Amino acid sequence: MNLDVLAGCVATASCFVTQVSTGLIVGMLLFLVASGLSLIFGVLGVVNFAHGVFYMLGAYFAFAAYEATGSFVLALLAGAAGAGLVGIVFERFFMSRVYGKDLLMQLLVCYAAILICDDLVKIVFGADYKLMGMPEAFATAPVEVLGGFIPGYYIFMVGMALGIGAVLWLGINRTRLGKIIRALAINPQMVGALGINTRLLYAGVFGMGCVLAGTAGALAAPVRTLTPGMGLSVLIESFIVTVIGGMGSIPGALVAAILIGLTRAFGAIGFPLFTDGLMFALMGLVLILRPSGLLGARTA
Amino acid sequence: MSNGANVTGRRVLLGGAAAGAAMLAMPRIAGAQAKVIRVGMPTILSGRVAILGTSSRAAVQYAFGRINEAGGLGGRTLQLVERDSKGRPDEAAKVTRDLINNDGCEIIIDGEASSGGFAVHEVVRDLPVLCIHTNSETSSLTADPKLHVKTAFRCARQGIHDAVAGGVYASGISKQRGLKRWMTCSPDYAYGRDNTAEFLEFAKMYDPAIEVVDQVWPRLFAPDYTENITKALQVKPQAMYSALWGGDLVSFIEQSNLYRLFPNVALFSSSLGDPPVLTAIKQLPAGLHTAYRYNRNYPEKPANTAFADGFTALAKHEPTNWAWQNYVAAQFIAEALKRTNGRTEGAALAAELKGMQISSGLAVEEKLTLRDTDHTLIGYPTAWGRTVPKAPFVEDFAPIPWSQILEMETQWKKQKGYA
Amino acid sequence: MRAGLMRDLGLGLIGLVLLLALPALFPHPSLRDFLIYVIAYGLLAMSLNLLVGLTGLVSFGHAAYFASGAYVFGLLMQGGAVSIPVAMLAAVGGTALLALVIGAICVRLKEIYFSFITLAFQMFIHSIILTWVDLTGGDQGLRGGIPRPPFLGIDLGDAGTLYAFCAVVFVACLLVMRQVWQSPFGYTLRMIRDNPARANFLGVDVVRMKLGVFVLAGTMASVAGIIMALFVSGAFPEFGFWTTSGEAIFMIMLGGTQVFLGPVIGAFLLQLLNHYVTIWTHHHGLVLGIVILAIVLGLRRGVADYAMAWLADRRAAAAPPATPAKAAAPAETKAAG
Amino acid sequence: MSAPPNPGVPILEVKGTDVFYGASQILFGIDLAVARGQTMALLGRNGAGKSTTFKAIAGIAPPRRGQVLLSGAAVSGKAPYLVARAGIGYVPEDRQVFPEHTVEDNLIVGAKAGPRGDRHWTAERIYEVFPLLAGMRHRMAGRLSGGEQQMLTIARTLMGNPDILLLDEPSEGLAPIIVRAIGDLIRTLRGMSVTILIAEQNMHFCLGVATHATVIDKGQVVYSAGIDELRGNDAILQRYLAV
Repeated sequence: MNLDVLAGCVATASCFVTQVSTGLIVGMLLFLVASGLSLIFGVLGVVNFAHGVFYMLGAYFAFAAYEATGSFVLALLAGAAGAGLVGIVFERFFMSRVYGKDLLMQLLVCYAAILICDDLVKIVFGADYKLMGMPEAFATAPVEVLGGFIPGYYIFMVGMALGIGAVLWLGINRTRLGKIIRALAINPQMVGALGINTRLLYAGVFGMGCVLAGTAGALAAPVRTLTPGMGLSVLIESFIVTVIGGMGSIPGALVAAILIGLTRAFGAIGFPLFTDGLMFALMGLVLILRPSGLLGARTA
Repeated sequence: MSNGANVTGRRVLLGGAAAGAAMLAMPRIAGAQAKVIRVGMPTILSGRVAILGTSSRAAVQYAFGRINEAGGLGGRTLQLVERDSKGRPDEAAKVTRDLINNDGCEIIIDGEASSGGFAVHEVVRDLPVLCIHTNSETSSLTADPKLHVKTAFRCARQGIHDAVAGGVYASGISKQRGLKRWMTCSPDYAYGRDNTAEFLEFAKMYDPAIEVVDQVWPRLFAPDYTENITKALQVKPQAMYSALWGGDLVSFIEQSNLYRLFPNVALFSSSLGDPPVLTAIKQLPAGLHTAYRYNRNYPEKPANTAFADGFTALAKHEPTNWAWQNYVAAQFIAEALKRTNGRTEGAALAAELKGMQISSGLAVEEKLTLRDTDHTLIGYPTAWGRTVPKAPFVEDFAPIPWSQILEMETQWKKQKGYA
Repeated sequence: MRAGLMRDLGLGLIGLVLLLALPALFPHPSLRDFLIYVIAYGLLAMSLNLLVGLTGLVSFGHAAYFASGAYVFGLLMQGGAVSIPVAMLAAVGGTALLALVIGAICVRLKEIYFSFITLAFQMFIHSIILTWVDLTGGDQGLRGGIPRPPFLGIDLGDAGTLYAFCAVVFVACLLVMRQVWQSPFGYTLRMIRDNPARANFLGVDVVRMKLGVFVLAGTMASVAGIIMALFVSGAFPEFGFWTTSGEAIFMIMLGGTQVFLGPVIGAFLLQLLNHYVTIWTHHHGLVLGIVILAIVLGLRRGVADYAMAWLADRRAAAAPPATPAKAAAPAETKAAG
Repeated sequence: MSAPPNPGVPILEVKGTDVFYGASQILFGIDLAVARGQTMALLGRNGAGKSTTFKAIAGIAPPRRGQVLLSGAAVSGKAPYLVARAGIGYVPEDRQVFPEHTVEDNLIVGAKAGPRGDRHWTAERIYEVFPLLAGMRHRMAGRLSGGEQQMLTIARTLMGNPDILLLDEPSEGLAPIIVRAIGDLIRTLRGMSVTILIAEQNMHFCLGVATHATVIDKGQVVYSAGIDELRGNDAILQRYLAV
């Protein structure tokens, strides 16, 4: 433990700015993945254990589109849309068949999806690691803020994630579709009786959750290595985020993701040997004290 | 344990294998009469480090292909049977047993990473066929006499050799440029910690002015290193050592680039000099220091270039460090089989391999040696070089003489109680 | 109850004789290897099914106890001070204590939250194994093999003896679990699974019952870990990784959760599948995934459960007027389902 | 409400409908017809099959035999949401409001064009007819009283501009004074020539609001007539409705 250094960092503007930005950088991609997970759980009541797959697919689709076109915008769109489409197919043909079945059935369908997709990615893209590369527009020196440094791409990435989060929140709370989706989470039969195609809506919501994961993957592709199976560690971390924030709560996912990000950022300064343990400990603590998470509505 | 008993044991096993092959409905021909010598390879062919297995497999296939095209060994051909352990040591133990007991493999090339390597090592203790470890760099596997297995060899770099070489090279640079404040960033598992500790031990020994101001230990296969990079920005070291490897190292360097870390900090990396890593990094900063892993231009010999071309044609990518190690292992096996006239008993092959020397384009000088005392490879390139942004990516290889490495290794063994 | 016990003992004995006879009839080492794997993973799956199938507690972290058994046993044997049976007892006892501490926290949570917290504890234990390199050897596992000194004239260094020993331990564990499965305790657990509110209303101390079965399942898993450690002569962090738990879950789903021996059948099928798929293709993820989908979406339950339901249907169709004996069969599956 | 295409044909017709739950049959050949502008009461004791009839019409419990016709076109066999879009506005029992939505958001979720694209009902129009809801449009629906929730569910379904409104036990569990208010509301809707089918045990309530009545017992139709005729038929009232 290194509390003096930690205190010193918090007291120094440059260190504080850099580490807070680090927390956001680490946290915001997690937030995107976790919010998709949370959305799906909140509305459909299923845990998408295959969520990491869509993060991976988003990254690989973006990589392929960038290789083909050289356009970063197209790469982002390809990552998001590709993951969403695969998500809809997965929901329609597989996941929807185990709704209302026990948890283990859902777990196994997702496990199968992970195995199949990891292998398919290996067959199509090869086993070696890939990197998309930084688009020209972001090949600039890091921006200096109060003596701390923040890379331009990360400012863009955090901005994108926050923007998507805001649009998601507004969409769910302010639009008619969002209101229908929230109603769907509570009473699907009633929503159907009001003339709304609930099956289509389920597929759409599942696809939307996958779009969020895919966007995160596409945003990560310029800075993180692409390998078959890359979704796993992200899946585990986003699970921790979802559990801490509250399953089904998107603001909860945001709070928890930032919390985890800051824990990692300042943990690296203060408790360098225990940052990972800290995450699990936090999750354990939340589960024991408040099983439904910080902002979760459902009682456990 | 007499050799005779071992041989009888083998016969029983093989007889069993023949009977069992019928039972398990797998029409495989086993036994010494077969025209084909089957060589089994447990390795990792799925998941994040699948390239370890795929490039190991391609290298052996390339080597066997060349041997078989040239008429095989006295009319007998070599065949590789590989199995995926998925990176799980218990699975590695199981598939190794299966390869021997079930598929009639008479020789094992252990293409596992370290943890699986130790598991395979224990299987070979039980079922004494010839085994060559090709990917485990953990020193104790062969250096620790308590772990010694008579028919097991290592044809791979060894941690302690690299540590000495790294220490010699890094201390030279640090003295020259006055790099006193060091930081490390290595993956948090046994290899990462051992490798880092050994590197620092020798670097400090050669340059006592070196001071380690901080150490960070990201998780193995972590997707993001930003908190470690920004920590380095706070600590402001002059030099940094990293034992990160593979895709993790690629992520780490690209993410560091965003912060413009390396113009200000001299990076010393144990694993950067591997072609897949170098080619995956889109913006490779110039002047990073890296240990040699593999390079088509070093050692500068036609045989090395031919290997690089041949392997690339088969595998569709440049050779990896794992590739040359497996290629060399296949060559050692072929040579040993030649000398035994095709006898595949573990003890007979081991007797030949002890101290065997072969001429190789991959040797830093003329020959590669499987040292008889501890069954491990020496004479391979242990150089350090500096990166350049375009192919060949690493230049100015500075070899570290083997005499110096061997001297330090002896001292290290004494200190560890290994010798 | 007595008659049932005698019948179970008899069946156990027949099973044991079969297990011992198989390698004797087909003296092929790889068959023995295969069966030991089925025994170790079958026992792990059986113990997990005490939680999943019997009590309705879906644990994602059961491999923690498998690993704990393997590591404690391996470390004690490498220490060299104790004999194999003593080390086994200590490993089982130690794991029981571990399961008691973890279980006391976990069983208070319900449904998916129980699953998550068991997963969290498992990951925590896995990261301890990885980071406490001095004790555990970190990612490289316990190195140098686990010694198997002879005890009471039994030499486990001999592969045949080792196999026979594992088979005996396995059958003994099955008998213990069978007694629990059939006991009033077992029926209380089923009631907790089907209707916890009612169980609570009837004065059942739900938390204590759950904790009891949690500890029992943990100890049985540790025995499986010990068998594995004995066989591969080592212990590895992967024993305690989520993938091992996942595989155990897959085995019980494959075999069935409601038939007592379902998980063993699942373990057998998965080992068989793994064995052949890894031989014939390197895309075993693809193949295994498709098989899983076929079973989950096609059969919609484990193979043994499916077969039992099919049998029950046939019997019901064949004999509509329910004689007492015939009526008992569907009633039993009903109680189990 | 704009006129349905075939003025001569009943808006809703149920013909010889059998419904099963698993192996047990609940409805036996139900026949029922509701003409435009009628307020038909479906009367019967608890368990007589009223709710099941509604579910059969709404597509939630699809009939094994028989047909449900809306303005002469079959809707049976369609998914519930398609039945709703065809013009059947089903208000289930138990006042299933979305408790964490505001009153207005409940209405917004229910809003859709009618089967011929008409948007007769808007939130503003609803607030005119249901002045009580106007004052609490931003309140969470879960905080409303039972009667208010019942009004909200009716209003929410009206927002979908249905050709016919199916009310399942609207008075159940409400205080008499609230029941009266609901009755007033139904009469208001009747006055606006909304076609309504209402299932009830509370005969007095029905006698006050309905124009026609059908009585079912043990899953079969036993009586069907104008409301005045039923009022005079003591035998039926005694036998099936046990007042």
